[in-house]
Amino acid sequence: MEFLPWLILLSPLASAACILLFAHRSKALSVSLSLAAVLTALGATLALLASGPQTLASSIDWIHLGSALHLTIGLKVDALTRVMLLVVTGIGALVHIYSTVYMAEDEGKSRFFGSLSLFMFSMLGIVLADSLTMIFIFWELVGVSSFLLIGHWFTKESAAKAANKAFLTNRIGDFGFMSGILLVWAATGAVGFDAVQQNMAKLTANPALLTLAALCLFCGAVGKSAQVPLHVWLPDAMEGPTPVSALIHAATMVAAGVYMLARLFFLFAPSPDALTVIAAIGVVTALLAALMATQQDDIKRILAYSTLSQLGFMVAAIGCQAPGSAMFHLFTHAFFKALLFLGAGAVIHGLHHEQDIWKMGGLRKTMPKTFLTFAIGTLALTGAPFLAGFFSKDAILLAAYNKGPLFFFPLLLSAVLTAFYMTRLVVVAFFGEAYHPTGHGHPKDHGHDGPAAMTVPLLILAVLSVIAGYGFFAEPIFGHDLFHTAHSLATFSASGVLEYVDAPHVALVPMLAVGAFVLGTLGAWMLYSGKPKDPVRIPLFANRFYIDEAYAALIAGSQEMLASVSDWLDRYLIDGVLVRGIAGLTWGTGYALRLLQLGNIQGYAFIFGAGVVVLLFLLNK
Amino acid sequence: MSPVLFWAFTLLMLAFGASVVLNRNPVASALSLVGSFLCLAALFVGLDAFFIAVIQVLVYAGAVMVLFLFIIMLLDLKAEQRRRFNPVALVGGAAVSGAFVAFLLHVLKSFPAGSQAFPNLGVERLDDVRLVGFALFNHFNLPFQTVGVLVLVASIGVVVLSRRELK
Amino acid sequence: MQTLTLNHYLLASGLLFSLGCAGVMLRRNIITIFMCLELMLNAANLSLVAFSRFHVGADGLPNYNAQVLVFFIITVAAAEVAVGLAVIVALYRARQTTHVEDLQSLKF
Amino acid sequence: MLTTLLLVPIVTAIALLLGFGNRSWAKASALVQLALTLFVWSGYDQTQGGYQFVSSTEPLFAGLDLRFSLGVDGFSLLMLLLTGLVTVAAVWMSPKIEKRSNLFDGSVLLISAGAAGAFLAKDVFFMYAFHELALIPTFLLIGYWGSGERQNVAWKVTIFLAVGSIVLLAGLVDLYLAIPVALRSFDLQKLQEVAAQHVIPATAQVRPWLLLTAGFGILISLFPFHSWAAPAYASAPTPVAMLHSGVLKKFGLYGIIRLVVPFLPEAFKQPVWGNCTAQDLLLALLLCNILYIGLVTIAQRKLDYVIGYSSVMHMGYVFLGIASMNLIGLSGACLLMFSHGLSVAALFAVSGAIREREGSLNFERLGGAAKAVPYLAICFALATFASIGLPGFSNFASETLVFFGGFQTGASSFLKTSTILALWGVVISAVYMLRAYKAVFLGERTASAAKWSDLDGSARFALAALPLALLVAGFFPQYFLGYIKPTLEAALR
Repeated sequence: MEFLPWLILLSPLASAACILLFAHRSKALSVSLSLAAVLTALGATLALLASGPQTLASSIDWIHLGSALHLTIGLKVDALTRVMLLVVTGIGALVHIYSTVYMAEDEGKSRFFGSLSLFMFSMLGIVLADSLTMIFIFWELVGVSSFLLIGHWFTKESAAKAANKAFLTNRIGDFGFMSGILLVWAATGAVGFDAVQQNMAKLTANPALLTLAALCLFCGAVGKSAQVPLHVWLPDAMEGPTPVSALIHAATMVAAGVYMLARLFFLFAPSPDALTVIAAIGVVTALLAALMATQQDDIKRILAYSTLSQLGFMVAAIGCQAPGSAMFHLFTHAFFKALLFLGAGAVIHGLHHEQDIWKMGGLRKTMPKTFLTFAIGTLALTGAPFLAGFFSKDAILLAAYNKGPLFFFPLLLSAVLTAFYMTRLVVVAFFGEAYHPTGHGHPKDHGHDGPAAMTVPLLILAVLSVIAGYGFFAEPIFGHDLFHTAHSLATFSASGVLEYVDAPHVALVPMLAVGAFVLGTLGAWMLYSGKPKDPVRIPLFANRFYIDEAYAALIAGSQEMLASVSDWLDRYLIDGVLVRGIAGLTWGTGYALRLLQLGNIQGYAFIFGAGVVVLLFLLNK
Repeated sequence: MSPVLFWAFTLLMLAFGASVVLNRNPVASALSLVGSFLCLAALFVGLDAFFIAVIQVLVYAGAVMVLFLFIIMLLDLKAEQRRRFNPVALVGGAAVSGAFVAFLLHVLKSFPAGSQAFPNLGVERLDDVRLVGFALFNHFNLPFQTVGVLVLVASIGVVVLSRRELK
Repeated sequence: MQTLTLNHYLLASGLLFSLGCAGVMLRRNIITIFMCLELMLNAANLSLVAFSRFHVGADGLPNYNAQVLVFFIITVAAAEVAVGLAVIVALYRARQTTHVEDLQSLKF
Repeated sequence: MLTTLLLVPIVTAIALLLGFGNRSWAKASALVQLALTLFVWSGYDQTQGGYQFVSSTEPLFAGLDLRFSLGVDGFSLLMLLLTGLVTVAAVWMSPKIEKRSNLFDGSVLLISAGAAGAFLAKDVFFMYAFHELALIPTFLLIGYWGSGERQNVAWKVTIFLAVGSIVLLAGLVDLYLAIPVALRSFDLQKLQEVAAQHVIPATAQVRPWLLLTAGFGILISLFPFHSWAAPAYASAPTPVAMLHSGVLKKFGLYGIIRLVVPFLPEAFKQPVWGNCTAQDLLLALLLCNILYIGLVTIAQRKLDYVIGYSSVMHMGYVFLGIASMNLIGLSGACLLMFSHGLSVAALFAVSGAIREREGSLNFERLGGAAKAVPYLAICFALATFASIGLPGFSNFASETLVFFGGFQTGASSFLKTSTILALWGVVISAVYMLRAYKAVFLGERTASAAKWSDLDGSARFALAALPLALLVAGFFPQYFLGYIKPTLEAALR
């Protein structure tokens, strides 16, 4: 049983290596290689889940410098890992199948599948990691694979720029993450999760250091899960092919941040103000992203902002001491968001790369299967009762309610907005008449459902997003204790142990949630049904609160200015003054001494004589 | 040697020296140089250095001055016409030589041995040439040989320098 | 006229030397400069001979080392004059002048 | 064994300089050198550590324990492996030279022989002498076959390195004289034992420390003395840039770890100016190296300048590892020397290849080259990700060690803050490297890029060896650290 986690981890790596080294010439081979890898990983995960909830752990040495430093590559499988493994390999497999069709005629196909396998390897690495450094290693590897996948069509200038932006923003997050690791290691002398948990006393002794380390580690999550300050890269990441957006920017990679926060919750729990900061950022992201999403016209951007908003929910849940509900929401969200993205991909594929929702319309009739699955996904996302989203979002709202009104009401408002913008999308894209480019005449051939390899994954995901919320399904996977924690608050008792106490059940919260759903859906329905053009224009939201422009001016601008100042400084001050200065000095003295060559003999004789006189005078004094 | 003779010859020597320096016509200055060499030789005789006196007359007055005159004739130098002289060089040169003289006086004043008279010789007839030859070929044999080589090199140098390029 | 002392000769030699030195610095004709140079050399010889006569050894003889040095000075002076004049001749043939101020080619 | 390893490049170089043979001779000699290095590498008994394969002559000068002795221990073996790999890549990637190509190849081999000799020498004198040997051909190569305003760059490099060597010589002499007379020796092994007894009193350590750090600093382009490095690598022909930035620059660090760390450990704590200790001074300089030069690199608009300045910037990390003066930091520094050498050599190889095809390297004229030269693009991508510290490559492993070293218990608070600031340097390096990669390889393909021919034949394997070695060292750093540990433990005793 020990070898299963290693098999899961290493098979995608093997396929990525084979593709990079020699399979990249033949496209079919590389596709089948990466598909086989992801299916073996899925199989191994299912076998692992079937084998019952015991935790496994095994590690090999990476760097071992005497007693001082012991870094290992180790795998740890417990309830939390099982959830993520299922999500990653499940959705990974579906996306692989889906992209065999979606990327059929792309000439960089082998490179695409190579980087997809590389991504699977690094994502599984994060999920299975057992120490801070190992999770950091795969953190950056995931960053690189998202760079490769976003920049897949690198000939497009915008795709290359988006890939760079994604990698750099992640890198800023990783900077915080690494400083957090260093702080934790400096205080506790250990890097493994269990080892750090054991000597938590050393950290809790110094609360200021603990908060600083916690916030630094949270920095990593902010970077990866695109929370407010570092969220700018996710919407641009839509430049990548749609399966990539579905897999990476909806279900798995962005969830890595939330998973890391849940995994390290024992570190965050003891410092209340770290938790409030996390909750605050979560709430702000949720609200901001929801507002922005209401005004976007590109179908993938709307889903991107919706992902941002849901991630805000999960981080807020962690902040409100409910890691269980955050993970539960992550679990359900992965399914219906992947479904929505793949649905959007089917629409784009059907309409020959048309992404603007106002140029769609009446797809209900022309793409029935896609419409059905998309509708289910939307309902699940917006929290329609008895669907997956409802249960997990309700748990988070409960935790937020428990935390305080300042956190509960913004989340409730973003729940309303979620319903609003999703219904807007569905109404505009799928209902109403087909879009006439010239307003009359025969509409261009208006979309068609994709082949089986596209629609089957959609159906599977639709089923999953319906049943994911129920206990009978979640429990065997979660293991009883994790499902129980999904609805409870975690508090860090004085004795240094994490306890899960049931959140006080307030009947008001579910009702408010349903009210939010109804309000949002009806509002959007009335506002948008039958409109050819967007009736309400709010430039502030449409331009994403001008954050991008602010960043471009502030950070990029100041960096360019700083760079050119230092370049000028280097060229003229150090190079000029120091180097040319000394060279000039020597040249100057040379020039001055040259004047001694008078040219006439008398001058020389005089200098001899004067020299002798001075010498005599000095000697005789 | 009586002081009168010494002063006579010294003043004569200095007069000839001054005329070498001040004279416009190179031949005149060459001849006055010869004059000063001869007075010097006389002084040497006064100092019982007969061999050196003879050499002085023979080599300097005889060979060197002849060479000078020969060159002056060869180059057919006219007396210098008045060129504008630049005052700085004049003042500079005078200052340095004045400094030498002042320094000389200063030193001689405080030079104890200077004021003693010459001790007279232990032997009345001084076969000067044998003694100089003895010193030269015993203690200073190596320098003597090198000087020989030096003279050889000088003569070769002269031949090379004055060879006219065969156009 | 008191009896002759060493100072007298040194004075004479010093004067002759500075005379020569003034000549070298003031005159602008190479031949004359060359002659003044000889003057300076002879001044040196005078003081050497004076010292040689002044230091009378135990055997009553003057110290002939100085005289040998004078002998060398004279030889070297002779060689120097020979080569010097050859140079002046070559110089004259090249520049048709012996006037010092015309020979400025080494000026900076 | 080691003498043959040293003689092969020297003899071939001389033969080439005299006009015999052609580039294939140079290639053969590079391969033989690499093969011998690998043979010595496998023959080296890691558990026993210390100097092996020692061969030495009698003392050359009476009274001085100075012999022509060759020997190799874990650390110098690692550097030799680096030299071997980079030399092979350099010779294969050097451009076609029309006139006097023998002279070109001979000088390149001389540089490599100088570097190998410096690492092989078990004697401080010959270590220094071989390094000087490597500097002479650099002037010739940059001056004659360089690009851009190569003449004054060649002069600038030579004068800078000469001054550096002189200051270094002063430092070595000062150190040699600071050792009590009875214990004086030129032999590195004996010096190691002498250093362990801490014979030099703390206050007396400051001056040699300053001189040696300044001397080595100039050779390694530490902050104030860095202005020669980037222009030199930019206008040098490809093999010279590879060998110089990849291998020769590591001699300075090798020297510091061999001499400064064992002999002058207390100097780091001694106040140098007011209450700022030597360590603070070094930390301040290396922070300038990382942050200031990092910013300067961002402003560059030519590929070879970006890579040149980036190699100057990465020296900051190695110095950080040295400044932390503990086993973790130092082993991080040594491993970083090895990995940075390989990654910067690969970067220069690709940039040289592009310059050979395009003629100019500034970003406006390049673009979308990935379509035209996919193999070069992949190698450049691998080297770029290695140099910005992507896990999986040994740069990341060594940088992690350096950062952990900086945070080890007992580190002064300034060391901790400078480690965090240095950590920010990783972001800066990501900015400029990815910008360079995007500008050259991504985006629309320029018309001229269409007719480029991709790398072919054996050059592919020579170039691919560098990223491959980085990956091997990245996945199994423990194997390489095993070689370095005995030397460092002896140095820190």
